[in-house]
Amino acid sequence: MDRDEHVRMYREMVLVRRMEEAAAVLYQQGKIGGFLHLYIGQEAVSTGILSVRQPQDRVITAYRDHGIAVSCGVPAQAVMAELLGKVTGTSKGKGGSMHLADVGVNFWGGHAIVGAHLPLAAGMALADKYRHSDAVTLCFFGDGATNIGYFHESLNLSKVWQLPVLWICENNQYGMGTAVDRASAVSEIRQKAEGYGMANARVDGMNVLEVREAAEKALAAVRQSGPFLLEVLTYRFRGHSMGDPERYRTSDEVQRWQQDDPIGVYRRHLLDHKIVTAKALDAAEVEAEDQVAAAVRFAEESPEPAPEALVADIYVEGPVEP
Amino acid sequence: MDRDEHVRMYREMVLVRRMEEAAAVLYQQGKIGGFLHLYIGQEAVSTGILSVRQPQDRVITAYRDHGIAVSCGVPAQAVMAELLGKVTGTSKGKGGSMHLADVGVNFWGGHAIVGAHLPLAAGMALADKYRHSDAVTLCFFGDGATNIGYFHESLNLSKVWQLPVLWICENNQYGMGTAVDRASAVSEIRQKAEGYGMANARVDGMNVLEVREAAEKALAAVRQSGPFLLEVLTYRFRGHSMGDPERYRTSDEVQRWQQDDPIGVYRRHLLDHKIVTAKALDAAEVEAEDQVAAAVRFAEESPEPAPEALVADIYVEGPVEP
Amino acid sequence: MREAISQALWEEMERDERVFILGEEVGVWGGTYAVTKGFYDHFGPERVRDTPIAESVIVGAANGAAIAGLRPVAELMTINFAFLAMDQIVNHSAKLRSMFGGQFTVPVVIRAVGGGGRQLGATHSQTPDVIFAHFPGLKVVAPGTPADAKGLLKAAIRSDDPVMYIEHATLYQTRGEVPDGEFLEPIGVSKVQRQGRDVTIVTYSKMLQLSLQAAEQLSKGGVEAEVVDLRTLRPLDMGPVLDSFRRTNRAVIVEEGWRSFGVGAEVAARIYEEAFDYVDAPIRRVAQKEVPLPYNRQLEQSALPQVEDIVRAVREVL
Amino acid sequence: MREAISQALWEEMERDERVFILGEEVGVWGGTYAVTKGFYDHFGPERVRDTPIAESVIVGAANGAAIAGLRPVAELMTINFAFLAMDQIVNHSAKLRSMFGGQFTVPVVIRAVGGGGRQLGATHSQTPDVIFAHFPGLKVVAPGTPADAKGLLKAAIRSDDPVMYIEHATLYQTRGEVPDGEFLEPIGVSKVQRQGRDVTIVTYSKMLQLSLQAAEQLSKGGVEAEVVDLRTLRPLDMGPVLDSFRRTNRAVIVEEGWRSFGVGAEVAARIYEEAFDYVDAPIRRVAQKEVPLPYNRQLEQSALPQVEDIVRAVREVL
Ligand SMILES: Cc1ncc(C[n+]2csc(CCOP(=O)(O)OP(=O)(O)O)c2C)c(N)n1
Ligand SMILES: Cc1ncc(C[n+]2csc(CCOP(=O)(O)OP(=O)(O)O)c2C)c(N)n1
Ligand SMILES: [Mg+2]
Ligand SMILES: [Mg+2]
Repeated sequence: MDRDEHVRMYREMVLVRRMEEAAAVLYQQGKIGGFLHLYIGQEAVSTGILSVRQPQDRVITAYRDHGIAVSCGVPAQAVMAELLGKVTGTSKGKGGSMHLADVGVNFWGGHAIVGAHLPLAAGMALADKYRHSDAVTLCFFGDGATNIGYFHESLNLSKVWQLPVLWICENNQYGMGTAVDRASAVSEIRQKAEGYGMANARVDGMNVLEVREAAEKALAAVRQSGPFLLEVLTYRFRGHSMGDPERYRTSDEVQRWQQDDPIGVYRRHLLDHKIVTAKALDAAEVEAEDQVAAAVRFAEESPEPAPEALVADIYVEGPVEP
Repeated sequence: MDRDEHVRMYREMVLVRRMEEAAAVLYQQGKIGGFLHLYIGQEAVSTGILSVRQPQDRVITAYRDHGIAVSCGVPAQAVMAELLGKVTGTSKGKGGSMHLADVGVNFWGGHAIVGAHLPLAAGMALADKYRHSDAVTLCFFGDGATNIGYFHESLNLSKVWQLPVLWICENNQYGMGTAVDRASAVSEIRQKAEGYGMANARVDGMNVLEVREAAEKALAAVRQSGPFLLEVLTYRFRGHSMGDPERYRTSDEVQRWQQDDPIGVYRRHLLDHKIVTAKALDAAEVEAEDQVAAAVRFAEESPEPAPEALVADIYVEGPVEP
Repeated sequence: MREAISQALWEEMERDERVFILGEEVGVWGGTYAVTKGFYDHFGPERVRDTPIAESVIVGAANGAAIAGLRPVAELMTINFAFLAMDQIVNHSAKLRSMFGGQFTVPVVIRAVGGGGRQLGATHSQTPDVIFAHFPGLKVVAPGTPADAKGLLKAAIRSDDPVMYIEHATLYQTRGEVPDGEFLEPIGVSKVQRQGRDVTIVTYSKMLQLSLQAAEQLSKGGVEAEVVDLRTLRPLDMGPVLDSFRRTNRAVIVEEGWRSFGVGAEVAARIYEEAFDYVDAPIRRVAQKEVPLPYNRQLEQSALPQVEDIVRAVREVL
Repeated sequence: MREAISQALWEEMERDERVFILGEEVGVWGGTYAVTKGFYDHFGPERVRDTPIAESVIVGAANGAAIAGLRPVAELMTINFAFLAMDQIVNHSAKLRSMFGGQFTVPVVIRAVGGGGRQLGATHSQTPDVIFAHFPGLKVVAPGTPADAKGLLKAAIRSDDPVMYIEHATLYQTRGEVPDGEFLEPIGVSKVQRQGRDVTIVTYSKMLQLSLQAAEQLSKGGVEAEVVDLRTLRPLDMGPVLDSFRRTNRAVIVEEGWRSFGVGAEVAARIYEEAFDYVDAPIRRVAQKEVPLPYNRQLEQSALPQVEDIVRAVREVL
């Protein structure tokens, strides 16, 4: 792995972090509405995993989708514009934070119903297999999502039909305010794979290089022999969404995890091993910050959707009003 | 286990067998409508397991419910009357074959939506635990039902909440025409329990004494330490329901299994070990046959529900038509 | 009608490699209602896929395959099981396209057979068509004749929009002319299935057959009923209904499902809204009694709309 | 209104040991909308149960506990997730009792909050109340004032029938007199919330508030609207609606959900059926545009019924 790739990954993680910090501010200012689920603390997961996916591989996730969108190659400005509900957003302002998508880079969203995108992932993988493509579908979901029926039906089907899906559980310890052990019969999510005789692994999600390595192995396994469940241990530093009272955890706990801030961990690693100079990393940070500033400007200056947009893109054929 | 209990169990299995043979005839005569799912071949499961349940233990199953109803103590005549849609039936003729129930003997049905009664079982067990009763809920379901979301959500919840449920999978090798391996990621259903860290076992369902012993252990385990998944290997000798073309299996396969007919196996065992005399067993068979004949007579002579029954028992309070 | 549906599926699979079928017992068994009999042997296990009993992943995987460019036909063994896939149908099939600003299409067909009258009990005898028609983003089709069954299914499979295609279990035996080969009927177009000057009967699916029988009976008494078949519930084509009503000034709406919040309510409301000055008598609705259907044959039949109920309702509006 | 609902739950749990709450985030978090804040500490984890994210077992376990003699209040975080529990709601809560010949009751309450207008996007902004009201066996309640919210919830919890209790997310802030302590409102009884002689506005839930505002505006112009609040969708009490209509001879029906196959259709059809001779003008419906709600604020608002839409509709029927 060469130096430039390290810098690129570091820049990407900082970009996601700064972009979401900016989003939080815009939310407080009332410029972003609805729900806003920040990825802050989990950046190593999307960056590490997506640094090794192939262009033909499809990606799909839940509503906590900003980081994954950016790691898929969605421009920060298109993300920011969507958050502001502008016509220049990834979904023309119709989807919002929870529904980013850009099929141009094979990012299929951004889905707000917990677990509902797992069957979609199975179906996309089925389509690729049907066409004898070697593409893999990477499906991200949370620990809380593993307790819903969709998880069971999708993992079982993917194994029975040998579908090329990499199931990725971002175990950030909580589903909203519910700790894993209060909602799941097993503490290790990867153990659920055993009920399907499915290959699986568990990795530290605060270390981007370990995540990357685990993803590389897992993707190879999927291309070779079918579905795989990868559990990534991570943590969200912010509330579940904006305005979370956070009664379910202590600030001590949060601070303990923040010592493993994936960006800090990575920076230390790159410096300690003299892989990249501090100067280069600082430059990357400045670049990222400029990108965010530009993205915010772009989003703010972009136009609102026209009133007619209300009835657009619903049906391909025929009227909207019956 | 004393001789009388052996005779009782043998009689019960023969009763279920003859009762369903009679039902098949009545179906051909058009006296029974809708679907009719016969239990023939699986009698050792209900008789073996329910021979060791306590009166306070609740029982619930799917639509293949005739044998389980009888083993719970529902009179054959009430079953037969329900099959004929008579007001003297377990459900006043409103439920039919798939919806037998008699809460008087703690038999809670008879449910036609695959998997949907598993959450009901979890809820009943929750109610018992809530009231500090030591009752266990015995929930029967098929192999096909283990692939639906309900199975996952219910087993997970039962483990997280330590609910007193004995989950019993009657693995009769097929869900309609779909062999276990064509629908389930694992061939051994009991393996699914590992995804929930749940105690489990697998037993030969053609041998009523082995089933009984396994059930005794499993029930003790539930009362002691929470939910348990018991897989019972069995086979249905008849089609899924009346009028099944049976394209999915060979008659050889069926015949091979019929050599292990649970009634034949039990009879040989009782005779070989001189536990019961042939005379006593024959007498039991005659008794069973008389009971079935009486049940059919009772059902045929029972009245149809009155027209007003249509709007009865829907709401406790208030009108039916809005 | 079974053959008509079967033919449409077969022809579309022959025509378009991207079309495939998934569902419970569609393959080896040949379809619980024998609609896909012979398909598994001819098209093979890749294109005729037996699934586990897991409705939400059946429809969900179909949605996923559809956005990825295939044209899945998902079969729900009965519409009663659609409730287990409800989230995929109304939150995903119906919304995926618009929610992402039209980046992709969702060309999925969800086949589901419904209807009462076979003593299957409360959970297995429903006709809940109306609740699916309530959701914008979906198209809901429910043919009442073999020809329409074929033409509409072919159109549904070729449509780039998600289509819920509702069959009726007691119509499979219905006979009727079916043009073979290339024959399509447009989705969203109602059709006059019988002409008459005295009263307009608006109906669809199984109730079309009963309505036609009622019309024949009435005709003996000199009353000529015009029977308009909606065929599609969403988008709802009121044109032919209103044209007919403006001539007859009287209407009876017939559906198999429950009356309250049913199809008839919408159709009646629309007639009053759009042809108020032509109304000579209160519009009547014939529908199912407001009860979960019981198993007992007499009780079940007493809850379902019968030909006599239609005849009586027509007499009331005359 | 939040306090009213909270109070009702609290009082009923104090009154009856068998009443308990289960749902996502009802405990430690205190309820996503803070309705059960403080309950976990006071009643403890046995009676205020945080569940996994698994709607179908939440409602299913509630059904099971109900037939076994408890009185569960299952909370669905939003009504949009009720689609994942659809089978338990319409096939089990609604049918278990009659299907088994009345051997047991199903005293379950399913609380679900719905409504649009908060920029939550297509899947999280729905008002699908009507589809639940379509199913016999269920009772469906949707209060529009704090007092009714309390009285109806207490009645729902004490009812031996399954009740779907629908709240509106943007009503929680609504203030209003709430009798404390023992105060019940009957399920299945509509109520005149404002008297007027010129036109009848029929509505419920959030739209009651907008309708009352519209009535105030109209009153300035000398038009006195009577506002009838359905409060319960099943069983639907048309009495007060018809009494009012027979005096005003004009009606506008206002609902937040989509127009097609909505609540307004049924109410309009019933008025025409039962008060045909009193109709002076076509009844108008005000409802949501037929689109999945978009995230963008202006677009979303343009799809939702506004006070001006109600005022305009009233002017049209006068
Ligand atoms: C079916 C469904 N139920 C409930 C919700 C509300 N909800 C949104 S996010 C969430 C928690 C999900 O937790 P997890 O899967 O761990 O993902 P995380 O938020 O931790 O990334 C819940 C309950 C929903 N969106 N969909
Ligand atoms: C949710 C649902 N999907 C489909 C069906 C149709 N169906 C009835 S029984 C059955 C097979 C069930 O197989 P299994 O669980 O193994 O039970 P068995 O019939 O073998 O006893 C199917 C698919 C149903 N009743 N409910
Ligand atoms: Mg989580
Ligand atoms: Mg089976």
